[in-house]
Amino acid sequence: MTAVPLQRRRLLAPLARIAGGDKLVTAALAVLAVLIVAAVFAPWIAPHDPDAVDLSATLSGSTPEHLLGADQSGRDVLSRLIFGARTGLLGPLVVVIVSTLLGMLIGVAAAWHGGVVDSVLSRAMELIFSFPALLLAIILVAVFGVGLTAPVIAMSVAYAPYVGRLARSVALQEKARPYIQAYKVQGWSGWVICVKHLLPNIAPLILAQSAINFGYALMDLAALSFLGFGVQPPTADWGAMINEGSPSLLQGAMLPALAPGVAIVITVVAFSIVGESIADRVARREQ
Amino acid sequence: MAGFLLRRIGGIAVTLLVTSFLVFGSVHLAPGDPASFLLGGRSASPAAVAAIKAQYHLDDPFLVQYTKWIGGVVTGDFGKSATFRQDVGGLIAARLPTTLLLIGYAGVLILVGGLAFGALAALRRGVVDRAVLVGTGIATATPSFVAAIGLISLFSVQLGWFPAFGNGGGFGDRIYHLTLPAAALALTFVGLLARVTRTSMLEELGREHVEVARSRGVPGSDVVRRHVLRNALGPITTVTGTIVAGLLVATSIVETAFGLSGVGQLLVSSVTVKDFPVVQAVSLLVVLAFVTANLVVDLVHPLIDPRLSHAKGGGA
Amino acid sequence: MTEYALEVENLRKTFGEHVAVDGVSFALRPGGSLAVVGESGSGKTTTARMLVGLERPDSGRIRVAGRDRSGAARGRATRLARAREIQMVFQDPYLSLDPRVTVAACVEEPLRLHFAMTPAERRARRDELLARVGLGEREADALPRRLSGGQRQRVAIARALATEPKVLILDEATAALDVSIQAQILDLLAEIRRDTGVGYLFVTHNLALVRHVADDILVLYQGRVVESGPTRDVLTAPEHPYTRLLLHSVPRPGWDPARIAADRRALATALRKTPPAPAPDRASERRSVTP
Amino acid sequence: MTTRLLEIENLTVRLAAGKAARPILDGVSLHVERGEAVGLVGESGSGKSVTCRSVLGLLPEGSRASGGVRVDGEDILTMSSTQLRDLRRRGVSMIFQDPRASINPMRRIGDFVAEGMRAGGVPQKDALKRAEELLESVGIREPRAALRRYPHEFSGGMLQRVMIAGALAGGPRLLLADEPTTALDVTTQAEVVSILTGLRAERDMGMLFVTHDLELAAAICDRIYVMYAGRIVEAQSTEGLFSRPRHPYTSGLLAATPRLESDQPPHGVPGRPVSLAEAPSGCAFAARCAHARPGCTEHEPGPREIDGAQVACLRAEELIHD
Amino acid sequence: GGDSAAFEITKDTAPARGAVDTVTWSLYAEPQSLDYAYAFDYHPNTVLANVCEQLMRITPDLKVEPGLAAAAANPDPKRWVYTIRDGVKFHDGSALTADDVVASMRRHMDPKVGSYWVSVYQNVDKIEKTGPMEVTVHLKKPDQLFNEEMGTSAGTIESAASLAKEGYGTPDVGVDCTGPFSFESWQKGQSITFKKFADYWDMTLEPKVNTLKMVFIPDPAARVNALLAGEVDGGYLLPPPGFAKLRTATNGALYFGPNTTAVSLIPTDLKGTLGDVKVRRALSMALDRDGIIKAAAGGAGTPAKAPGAIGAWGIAPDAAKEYYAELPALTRDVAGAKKLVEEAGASGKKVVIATSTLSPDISVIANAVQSAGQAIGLKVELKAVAPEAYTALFSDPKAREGIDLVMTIWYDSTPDPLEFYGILRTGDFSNYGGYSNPEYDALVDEANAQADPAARAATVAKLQEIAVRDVVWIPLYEPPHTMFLNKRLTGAPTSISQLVYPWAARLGSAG
Ligand SMILES: Nc1ncnc2c1ncn2[C@@H]1O[C@H](COP(=O)(O)OP(=O)(O)OP(=O)(O)O)[C@@H](O)[C@H]1O
Ligand SMILES: Nc1ncnc2c1ncn2[C@@H]1O[C@H](COP(=O)(O)OP(=O)(O)OP(=O)(O)O)[C@@H](O)[C@H]1O
Ligand SMILES: [Mg+2]
Ligand SMILES: [Mg+2]
Repeated sequence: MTAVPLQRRRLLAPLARIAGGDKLVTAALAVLAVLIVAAVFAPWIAPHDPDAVDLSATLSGSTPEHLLGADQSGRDVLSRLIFGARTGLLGPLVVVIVSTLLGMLIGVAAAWHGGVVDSVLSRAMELIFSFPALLLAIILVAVFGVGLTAPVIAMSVAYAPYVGRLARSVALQEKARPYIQAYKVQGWSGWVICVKHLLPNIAPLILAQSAINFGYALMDLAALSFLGFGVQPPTADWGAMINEGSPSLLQGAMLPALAPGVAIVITVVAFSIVGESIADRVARREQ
Repeated sequence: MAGFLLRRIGGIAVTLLVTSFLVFGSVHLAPGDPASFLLGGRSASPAAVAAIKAQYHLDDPFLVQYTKWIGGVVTGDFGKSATFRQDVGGLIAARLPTTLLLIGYAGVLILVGGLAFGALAALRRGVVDRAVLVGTGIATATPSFVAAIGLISLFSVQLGWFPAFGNGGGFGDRIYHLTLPAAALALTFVGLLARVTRTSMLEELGREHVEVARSRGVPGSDVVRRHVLRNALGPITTVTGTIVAGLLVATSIVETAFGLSGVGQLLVSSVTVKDFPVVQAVSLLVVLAFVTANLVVDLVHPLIDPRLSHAKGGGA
Repeated sequence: MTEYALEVENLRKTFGEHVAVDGVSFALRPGGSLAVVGESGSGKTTTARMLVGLERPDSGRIRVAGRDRSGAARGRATRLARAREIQMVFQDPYLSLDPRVTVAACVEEPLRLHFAMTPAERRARRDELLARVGLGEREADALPRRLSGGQRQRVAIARALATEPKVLILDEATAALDVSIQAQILDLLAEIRRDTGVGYLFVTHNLALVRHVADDILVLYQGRVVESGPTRDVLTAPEHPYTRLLLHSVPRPGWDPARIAADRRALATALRKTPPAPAPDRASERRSVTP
Repeated sequence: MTTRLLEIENLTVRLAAGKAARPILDGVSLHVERGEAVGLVGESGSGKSVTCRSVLGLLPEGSRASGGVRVDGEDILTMSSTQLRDLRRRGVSMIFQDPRASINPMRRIGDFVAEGMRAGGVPQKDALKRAEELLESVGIREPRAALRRYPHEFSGGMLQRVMIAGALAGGPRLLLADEPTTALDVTTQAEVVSILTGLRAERDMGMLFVTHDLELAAAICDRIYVMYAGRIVEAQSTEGLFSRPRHPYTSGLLAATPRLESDQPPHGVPGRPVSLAEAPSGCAFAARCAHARPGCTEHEPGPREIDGAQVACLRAEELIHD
Repeated sequence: GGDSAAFEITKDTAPARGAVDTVTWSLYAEPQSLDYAYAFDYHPNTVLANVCEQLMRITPDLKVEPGLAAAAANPDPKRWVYTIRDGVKFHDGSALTADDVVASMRRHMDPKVGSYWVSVYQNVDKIEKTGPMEVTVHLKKPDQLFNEEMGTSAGTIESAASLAKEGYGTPDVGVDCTGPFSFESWQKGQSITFKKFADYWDMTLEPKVNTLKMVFIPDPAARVNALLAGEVDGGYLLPPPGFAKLRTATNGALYFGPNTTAVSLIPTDLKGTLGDVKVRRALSMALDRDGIIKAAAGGAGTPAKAPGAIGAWGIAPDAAKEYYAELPALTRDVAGAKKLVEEAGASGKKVVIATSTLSPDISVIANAVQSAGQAIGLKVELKAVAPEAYTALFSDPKAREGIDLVMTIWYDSTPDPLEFYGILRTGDFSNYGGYSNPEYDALVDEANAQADPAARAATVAKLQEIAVRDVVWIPLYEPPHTMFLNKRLTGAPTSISQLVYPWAARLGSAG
């Protein structure tokens, strides 16, 4: 039957167009699309209730009923994986949005004003920078207790200087470009120049960094859940699933821990491919 | 140079002071009565609470408590762990060798693997490059705890080649015990360093002075060694600083996953039981290590790139 | 007293220890053309940037069309007023246009900022300006990356002309272009000056070019004016050794680089003993400052 | 019959298949005799650098070349890598446009100058001694101290001298100078040129001088080749070129160049320079040429000899540009 | 079901044949202290059992015998008189006296110490030295259990001199007791090493092991692998997921031993949805105990009918079986349970159960309870509790707020079922749900005053009946105690008494 491949090609076509024809990037975009669909439509897609316990299926391997097997409590791993995409994507999304906005604001402000503003903001960034993100998250967890909130806040703050440094350096470069100076000479206010010209021009690079940061945030948050500090059971979350599933490895049941592990790796790879391709395109455009 | 160093060390001191204040302050903000944390959540008699409060100076105003604590820290006294009923300094000191050995081991793996793969990819474009790119892409995306699970299930559980627990006895045994943890710890960073090395070397390979060297009949291997590798070291050193930071925190995950008793695992278990004196001390230690690593990077940079030594030396 | 389009007195600018511009004074008649020449690092760009307000002078006065513009442009009104008096075209055509803004929008932006026009009027004026620099509708819709260097520089000129300035500063505006294109742009600039009466401040290091584009010339050396006067006079009978050196350095038939090299060394030694004094001077009067 | 120092014959370079496949050079022929200074002039993208680099066997990555590039009769295009390396060390040297980019900023000046010699097996000590002499000969004061300094401590002009010193280290017979003064000030340019021409004469080297400045080429060179869109369009003696340019492009260039001693204001050539890849069929210059005829866009003009000048213009005989 | 559930209780291992130099034993965590006042959890007790001794001794077959007290007398119901054994030496060579006993016991009542065993002393009025080698404990009311508790860490005797030392019980200072092994060194985070104590008083328990090294291996998989690889010689309390592998080991054997443990659900809020006994019974009826045993306990366990483990009836093991048999059978009946819930009008009502990553069985059980609850019309929510907070659930009433149900693995330290049933009396610290029944309370007091074990057991049987009837706790299953022992060794007891009995003293070579 030719209908199937045709269908598939039609589905992938818009992605391929966005990807600029690059197969790898198309694949990465497809992965992300699948993830987003899975996260949004989880209740409709998942074959089982992620929390449904079936003690007779405990640690069953892959069966037609449970494609990716069942965990220690007999819950369907695939369904949990699908639902896990929700916290898996939501946490990093918040982290990336907040840290990007914060970082851009700080970085561009520092670059644009220079002088005292720059040195104060740069010092502040350096200070936060000396707190590794996970450490900050762990401290906040120690103080405010486990859950997604404290880590997300901590990482939004801790990731901001990474964006901020980049934003500052590209904004400095961009600011020195004659076209920005031409706008100054035309009489535009600094505010308008920043918002209308400088930001849009540095945004793709920062977006690229943010896409890559998304992957890191996902890894960090999953690590926190793994340590038992992040998303709490019974909520299906990849990191928590690995934590819950790792004792089963002893019983030879790999899927409950390995499946979410692979999901994390694939997601992070997809995000970094997309991020790098954005950066590549910016670089090519610069030439 | 000496001036620069002094200024940087002063900067580090300020950073540490501020971070210690922030850590101490945020811990102070924690909801609940510190005394009840110290009692491990047991509802105790008022007399017991009073005794604990006196012992840990919990009745003093915040600033007094902070001053007492930081004063102690300066003299090497990090206070007493609530759960272990021991000096925090001793607790950390006992676990530091494992952590340092782990980091050192992983560091060697990262440097050797990262540089080798990165250089290989940069110099052998085509299939090798693609393979390295894919491999490092996956490596960078593999969180250490996932790597730990994978390595344990393959090498300890299935194959039984490596022990899955413990720190080991003598040096050789320790190395043997730490191999899997170090590999799990290193994986992400090997990928990262390899990618940076590759990019950095490719950038240098495209530079005009490299072509000039070729145009003068310098053999390829010399060109790579003298003009490409050496010049590519700048970004590599910078990312090494970031890697050190990552390593410091990732050890807590890896140590937990492998049941190693190191500083990272101490941090995690102390957070779990809200043993704040330990959390404070370890945090401070991590920050100290991190800023020191960055200082070292900044000191190494001018050695690699003479343009920087000029600028810095002149400023002092 | 003649009303100068641009009048500069005793301008001085330092960057840290380094004195970039030191006691520079000159004046530009309305519709006149003044060239600022000098070797790399002599302070040409710094001077130009101070004139358009991109850099603040440490001291000295700048008067544009009789109004003082020495201070920083505080407030929207002064900023706009200054922009309507003086504009600038930058050296690198590849970096002086926002890569995300089409040619048409690029020219319309200053119109929108400075003049209350209906959209139709604005479009008309834009097309007029683009036609003025020899660009058609096809180029109007394009993004800068689709244009050649020469075309971009035309866009930059049209954009600068949009505010109808009295003075246009051209900082090596043709240096990045091929000679055949450079000549086109020079033609265009001459035509515009004839038609609109805008005054030019040419910043360049190419003396051969100065001869054809400027009425007056100002020679900068290490941030100071060493000689100034009508172009023809200065080029035919340079008084300052540095001007002479500059002149001799221009390649032409019978050129003797060895002698120039010797002169240059001699000048450097001489000037090390007595650095050039600042010249409080009007460009209209002929005057050289001896070492 | 003696062989020529450099003989480029019908050199065609194209980037190989793939998305970026395109021609870069088309049938370029030129030669340099021993002790002769030859200019190669053209606007950006015309292929001057590619021509120049091909002499060292440095072709763009992924390109294929046909034709011949012979130095002392030996074809570079067919040389083994050892032979090529030897040629680069001793036979031919090149000076690049941007000295700051061409010298490794992280290594000492001495390393740079001595590097070619070291590669050729000269002991470190001797190489450094020789480097010192070379630096002295290009007019660097305190050459011994300079050996231990880093590139960022030098000005552009000084660095270009270092570059020249490095190029002279192997005692080359042929010097390729690819716009060696474009990045420099006029006064510095004069100084560097004086050193270059002086040394050339002193050592009796052949020199291919690449520039886009006709006046500069005229001041240095005996003969000049003019390039447009990957092809040589005219070759003549310097005086001939200035007094009787044969190709409309050459005369256009001359007219566009502002000159100190002429009252004629520069006149632009309409349109813009194209690279070979963009060039339409026929004469690449036809679209900008005031004298173009319908035939010009159909037939590609081959080089012809007219009064000792090589010209690639269908109408060369009819048109006399003065 | 199936073969994985089949397991056999081994009462004890064969006696040791000869000496071995070094034995390495695994612990699942590092003790935070060796201070007996804080030895409340499995791992510190496993260590201390070999090092410090108690007034009484609880044997592997769960009998209470004289320990450091050569005799314990109960001259009147409100007095316990202990005659201290002669010729007992501390590890430092000094002799055991009544002063040491008084100092050791009084510590539990000192609020500054904050002993975890304070509740054992709740009925104690005062402790006195009544002779050079005699100590008398005056009670506020009759307390038979007290004497049995003297076989646990509550009755540990430490030299008074070492108690006064700064840093007592820490890795640097260690302890100075009378047990068969003496503290040698503590490698923080890794291991604690003990040496055979040459002057040990009890000739029958002379150690055959020279050096005893306890290593800490928190990760379950690591622990199992270390045992399989022979890197450690043995360990107690093995992780259920590892049973399958350990059973098939060639280098050693997995033993299931007698236990006093029952796994139960504690309704912690008898004013909420679970206040109605019908709802509690319904939930109990709806549970799939076999499934839970398979998923949470690796198949090793028997469904429990009562919250107090049958294994905890050491004072009357045979009678216990009869009492137990009389208890109503627990058959799974989801439909019936649903009806009960409807009768109680509790359909759709919320029940919150605590879950935690502390150990996998907690979450498996919580998940199973949720699914059972949903099936009978209750709205069961899981509340994730941080690992540290999970322990707090049992000590801090505030931590239990908003939680209806907590899973517990409850073991008795003594072989007396009263230890467990006593906590369900009104106002007891561990009566988490606040169960109150005057009849029950009276029976508890009655039992505690009965010196005759058989009579006491009969009274406790009544308590058991009431507790089961009222479903004060919901019993799940009774797991066996577990031990893995390398085949080169033998002698270690398999029963849970290893927590108080010097088990390592019996360890020796198998061949
Ligand atoms: N922002 C700045 N910070 C520090 N120094 C500066 C700055 N801008 C210019 N300078 C210095 O001021 C001097 C004059 O620079 P300027 O750019 O005005 O020279 P120029 O005559 O335009 O040279 P060129 O022909 O190379 O453009 C130079 O020495 C330069 O290094
Ligand atoms: N390495 C390369 N890869 C691909 N194309 C190249 C490469 N080098 C040069 N080209 C192309 O060859 C053509 C000629 O380039 P070349 O550098 O020789 O020009 P040029 O005459 O030296 O110009 P300029 O005056 O700007 O230096 C250009 O169109 C350029 O894009
Ligand atoms: Mg300039
Ligand atoms: Mg070139």
